[in-house]
Amino acid sequence: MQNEVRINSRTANVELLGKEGSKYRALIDGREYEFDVVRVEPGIYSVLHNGKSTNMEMIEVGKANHYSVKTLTNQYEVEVIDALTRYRNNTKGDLASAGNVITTPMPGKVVRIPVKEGEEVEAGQTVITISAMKMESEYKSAFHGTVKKILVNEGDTIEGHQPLIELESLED
Amino acid sequence: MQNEVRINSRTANVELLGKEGSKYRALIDGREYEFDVVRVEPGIYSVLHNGKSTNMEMIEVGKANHYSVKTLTNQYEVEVIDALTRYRNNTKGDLASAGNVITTPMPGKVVRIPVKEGEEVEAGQTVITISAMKMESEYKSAFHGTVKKILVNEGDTIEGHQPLIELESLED
Amino acid sequence: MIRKILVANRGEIAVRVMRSCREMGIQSVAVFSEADRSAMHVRYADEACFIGPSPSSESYLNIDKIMDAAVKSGADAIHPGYGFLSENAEFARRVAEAGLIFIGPSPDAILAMGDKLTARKIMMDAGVSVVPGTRDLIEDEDKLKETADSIGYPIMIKASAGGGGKGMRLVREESELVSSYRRARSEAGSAFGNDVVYMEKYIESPHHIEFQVMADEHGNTVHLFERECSVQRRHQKVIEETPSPLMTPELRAKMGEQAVAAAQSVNYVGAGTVEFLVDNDHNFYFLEMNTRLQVEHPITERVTGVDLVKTQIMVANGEELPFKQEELTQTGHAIECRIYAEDPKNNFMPSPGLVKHITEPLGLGVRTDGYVYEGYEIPIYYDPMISKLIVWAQTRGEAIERMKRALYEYKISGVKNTIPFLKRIMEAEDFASGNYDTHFIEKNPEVLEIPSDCNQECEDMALFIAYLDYTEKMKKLVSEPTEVEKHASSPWKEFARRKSVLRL
Amino acid sequence: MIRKILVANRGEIAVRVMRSCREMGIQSVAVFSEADRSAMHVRYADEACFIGPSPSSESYLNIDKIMDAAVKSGADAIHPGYGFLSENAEFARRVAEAGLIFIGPSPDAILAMGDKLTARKIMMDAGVSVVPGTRDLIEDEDKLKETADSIGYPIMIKASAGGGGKGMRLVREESELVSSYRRARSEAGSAFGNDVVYMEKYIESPHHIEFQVMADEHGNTVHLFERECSVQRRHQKVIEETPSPLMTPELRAKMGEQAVAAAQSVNYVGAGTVEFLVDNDHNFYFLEMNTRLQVEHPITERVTGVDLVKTQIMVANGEELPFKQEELTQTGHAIECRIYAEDPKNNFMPSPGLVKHITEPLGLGVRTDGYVYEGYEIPIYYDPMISKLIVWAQTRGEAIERMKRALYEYKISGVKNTIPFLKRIMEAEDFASGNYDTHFIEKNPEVLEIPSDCNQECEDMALFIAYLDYTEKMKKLVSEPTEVEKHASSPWKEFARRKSVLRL
Repeated sequence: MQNEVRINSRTANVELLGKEGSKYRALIDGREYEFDVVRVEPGIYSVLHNGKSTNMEMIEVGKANHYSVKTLTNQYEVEVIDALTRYRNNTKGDLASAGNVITTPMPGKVVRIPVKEGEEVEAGQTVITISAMKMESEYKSAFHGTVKKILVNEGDTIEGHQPLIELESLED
Repeated sequence: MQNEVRINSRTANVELLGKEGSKYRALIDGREYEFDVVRVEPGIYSVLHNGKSTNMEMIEVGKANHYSVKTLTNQYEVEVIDALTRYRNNTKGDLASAGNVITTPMPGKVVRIPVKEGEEVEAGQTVITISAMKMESEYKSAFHGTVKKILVNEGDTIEGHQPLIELESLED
Repeated sequence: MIRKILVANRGEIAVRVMRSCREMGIQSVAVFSEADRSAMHVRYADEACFIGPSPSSESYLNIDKIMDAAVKSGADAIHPGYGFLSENAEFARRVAEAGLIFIGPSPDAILAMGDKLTARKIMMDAGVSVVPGTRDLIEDEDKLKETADSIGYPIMIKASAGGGGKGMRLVREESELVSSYRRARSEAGSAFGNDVVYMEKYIESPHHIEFQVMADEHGNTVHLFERECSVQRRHQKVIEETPSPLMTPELRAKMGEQAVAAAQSVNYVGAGTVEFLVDNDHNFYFLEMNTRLQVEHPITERVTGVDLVKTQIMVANGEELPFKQEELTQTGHAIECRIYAEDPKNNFMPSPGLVKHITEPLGLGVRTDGYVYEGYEIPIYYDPMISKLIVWAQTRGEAIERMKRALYEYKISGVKNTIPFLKRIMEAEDFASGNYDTHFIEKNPEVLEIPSDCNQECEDMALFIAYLDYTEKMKKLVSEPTEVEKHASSPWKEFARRKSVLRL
Repeated sequence: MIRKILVANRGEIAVRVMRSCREMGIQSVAVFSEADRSAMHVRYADEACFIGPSPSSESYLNIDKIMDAAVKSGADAIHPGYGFLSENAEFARRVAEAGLIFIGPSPDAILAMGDKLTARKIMMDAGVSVVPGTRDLIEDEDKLKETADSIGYPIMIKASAGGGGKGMRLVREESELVSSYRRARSEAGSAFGNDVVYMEKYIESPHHIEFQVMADEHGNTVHLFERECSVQRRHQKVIEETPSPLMTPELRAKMGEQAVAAAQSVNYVGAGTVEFLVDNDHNFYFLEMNTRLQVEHPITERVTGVDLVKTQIMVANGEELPFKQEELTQTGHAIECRIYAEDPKNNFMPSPGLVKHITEPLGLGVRTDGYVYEGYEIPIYYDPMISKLIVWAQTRGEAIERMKRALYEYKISGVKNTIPFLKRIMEAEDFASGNYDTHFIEKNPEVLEIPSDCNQECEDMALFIAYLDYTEKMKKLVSEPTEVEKHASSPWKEFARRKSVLRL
């Protein structure tokens, strides 16, 4: 079974050719590899490849198939696009598409919502201010549009990646 | 619901009277307590009682209702005897009762089995030698009896608490 | 004799203080807000007392609640840590009034040093060199120009009640003078409720060097050498080291002497820090005195061997300092890195949340002072500092290599953190050579660029492991019914099924 | 110039060596057996090479396999750690023959010190004091009595090839002499393939004190002071400290001088340890020399500031020692506790298995050298040592308090371990006073009794938490079908169901 995996902007083809104990043979974009892979702690893998020892940490971000992969010096965003993802992409297509919903990457507290539902906002206008760890961050609209829905109240404690405000573009 | 909990040789009656957030009211052998209990890590609890802060670790040993409880300085064996245990005790009663089956507390490797199935053994006679971490330990029969079943072979790697040899007493 | 100390703080410093209490056989009492029931300082303490809702203003900054907790727990002393109420003279007074020992200086010393203009005047009288500028507040706009000319541009207008970079205005030329003055006053008024401002010469590219002082009630005051704190981001210290690469024995002696004089001028008792600005020509100027333990105190502990918290407690107990100036030595080199729950790739956005996994660096010459643990959720209400990593080695070069090794070993996942940024600083040429001042980060913008130079092979490996992890997860979920079937035949399920029948 | 080191070991010492490699910018190569694929040293190294089945004899003790790994990986040096092949002269020779650097002394030095009688003779010639006794092997039974009389009872008959307490016979009176001699010979013959024995005076209740030595190829040999290793259980060191409570500056100077002479007598190069027996009257006798790094080397590192592994590598590189004897100082006090996966409540039964949870002690003055991590399964094949906990403080008293604090913080669950036993030793009167010798544990049997003095309230709490944990577990299991139902409506389950239909 072939799978597509996206790392940063690159999309690669991954095929598992065989497995023997902890040794995996894989074809990645036509290159054949033999990796010795052991999961040593939850989400942490020890990989031996051509004698080199590497540790990789897989941190699930938001969705099951989205990872932040940490290596010694770097961190990458990886998305596994397998049959399930394709299946879902084919059957569903609506649900608040990205860009129109304001979310924050981190948990925090809603300090101010200077807009109302139905209000028209300019590109760059602040629609919500979030405080976390004594620092306030302002989130702005990316376009000229209207405030469709406000999903939280001032003073609310919010999770990371939680939808806060839905906007509707008036641009085209 | 009342429950019996055994700690070392003492069996106590535990009744949960109420719960509010992390605060539990409990009746233990007639004494009423209010504990503030939070599970901070898997199996690790922070307990506040009359202002005192205590950490307790619950280590499951063998069975779900058997614990080794670690406090700051001590370690206790605790067994929860609830309805299920009573139910099981009532419906089942056979299955290799303790004493007749040789097991080890720790994983290791079988070095020698100097007895054969059907052989008669004296009390104190070594029936199996186990090696773990460069140290050999001899396990002896507690009574005069016969070797009923040998469940492992020399050279086998064994788990802790795994049945190794079944003995049958000839004493009465 | 102190037997039980309430630690009016949270996070790493609360745990730090309790460690020394434990070593001294002193009971420790933690206080905690709603967000902190499962925090490490509550777990570590002998006793713990709830003091209110999560926002600091309703708990850690609420003097009444802390005093209640102290009385209720029977503590005989209070250690304020740093931040929160540690430099609040009113709090120190209230503690004393309740008959408890405040582990810190007198309310008067806190007040004197808390007002910058007052402190400046006291220092001038004590012969401590301050940044050239005004001695008094400036009230007359007409004299502004004259005063500025006498100091020489560029100048800095500062709020007397300010601190930590707030309420300051840099004036490079005369044309900006009046408007800057007015804005500074109005800003200070609204921020601190006190619009007193004064004027200082602006020191270009200074070094920020501070001296640790320690004084007892018997008139003994010593310094425990310097800490170089010039690596700062937005006026926040990031890395500290001792000795300072800029220091010479002569300069150290002179600065140390003035630090002691500064402390003595306010009859200081306890641990304090005298901060100086130093230029490349070794001119130095008193900046301010922090009347508490500093975040970066461990590097001083490492090179001197002195446990500063224990010494604070001894002094609070009325004992004499256990060392004289000439008995103190500075051995080897220590560096501290502060690790924050902030995303260095996203403009240092705070990153509270669940700590999924943590591996602390261990081995020779490494100390970690932290408070988070696996499964702990870093709250959104408080400071984003996760921990402090301190290394020691015989030489500065070895200490940098050791810090790199320790940062390599340090793994925190779940929350974004500044470890990659700290690694970049350790690799910077200017840091390695010791040739840096408070403009280090502006001058070395490359430290802000966290590299993403994974070669193809490394990328391929990363995406293969992600694929593998995902596939395993999927298998587990899809095959779960089988797992359940297995469970179902266990006595558990049997019990569950029979439970309703038997009505146990 | 060494650029890549293969570490022919596992466990904490392999990680320890790799830490210094990393700080020096040297690549490290791990070797691992079947049981060790997920061991920390494999994860820590830059490269890792499989060398065979789990039993040491087929992997870590197999010279051919290690040499293969070294050649394959392109290592230019091998660090043997301690144990395994570290004192194997044949291995040292093979490494040199392959053109690689053996980080340790010459095969000749290893051989000379490996045979006790040879070492004894060399020491006598070098003027190092040895335990009174025979210079040569005893072959003539008729001369036994005469020799024993000249030494004076009690005497010890020892196997020349022995070590670690094996092949020794204590003779308290003449009647036991001949039979003991015969048994010692036959035991030595079957145990070591060499039945040479000799006779020594038996020192009653000695102190076991060792000196760290370090020598380069250029004729420089220094010692790095002593380590007191008298707290032993069955000839296994449990706790070490430096300075020794028994030591005086005069004794230290004399013993240090003889330790250096001992090393020089075999042209020693690298790190080594000269072990002495010392009686209460400060008479001391050469016992043996260990031609490798010791388990307890970190306490020396802590009081001297010297990284011994780095120094080993520098010396192996042909460099001169970076310090002279007079530049070395011993500052403060360091103690090491060895933590074993053994059950102190059950006669120190080994306790391999899964480490469920681990919390290392942190903060001021604490160093941990370990290798296990959460989720790691300690294998049954190797040494049960989990880690070494090292503390430093300005005084011995403070170091003991700090060790207690660190032991309090150290939590390892899943495997039984000796932390409770170590806590008991720290509380023992004789340890606190420093008044102990190698019979410490026999004289203080209470350290073996781990207390179980939980009062009723503490018991009630323990059983309530157990009840709570159990109830939660039960609820989870019993309600699992609901969990699954929830899953079933997720896209996962939907996918699983459709999968067979769609034949993806």
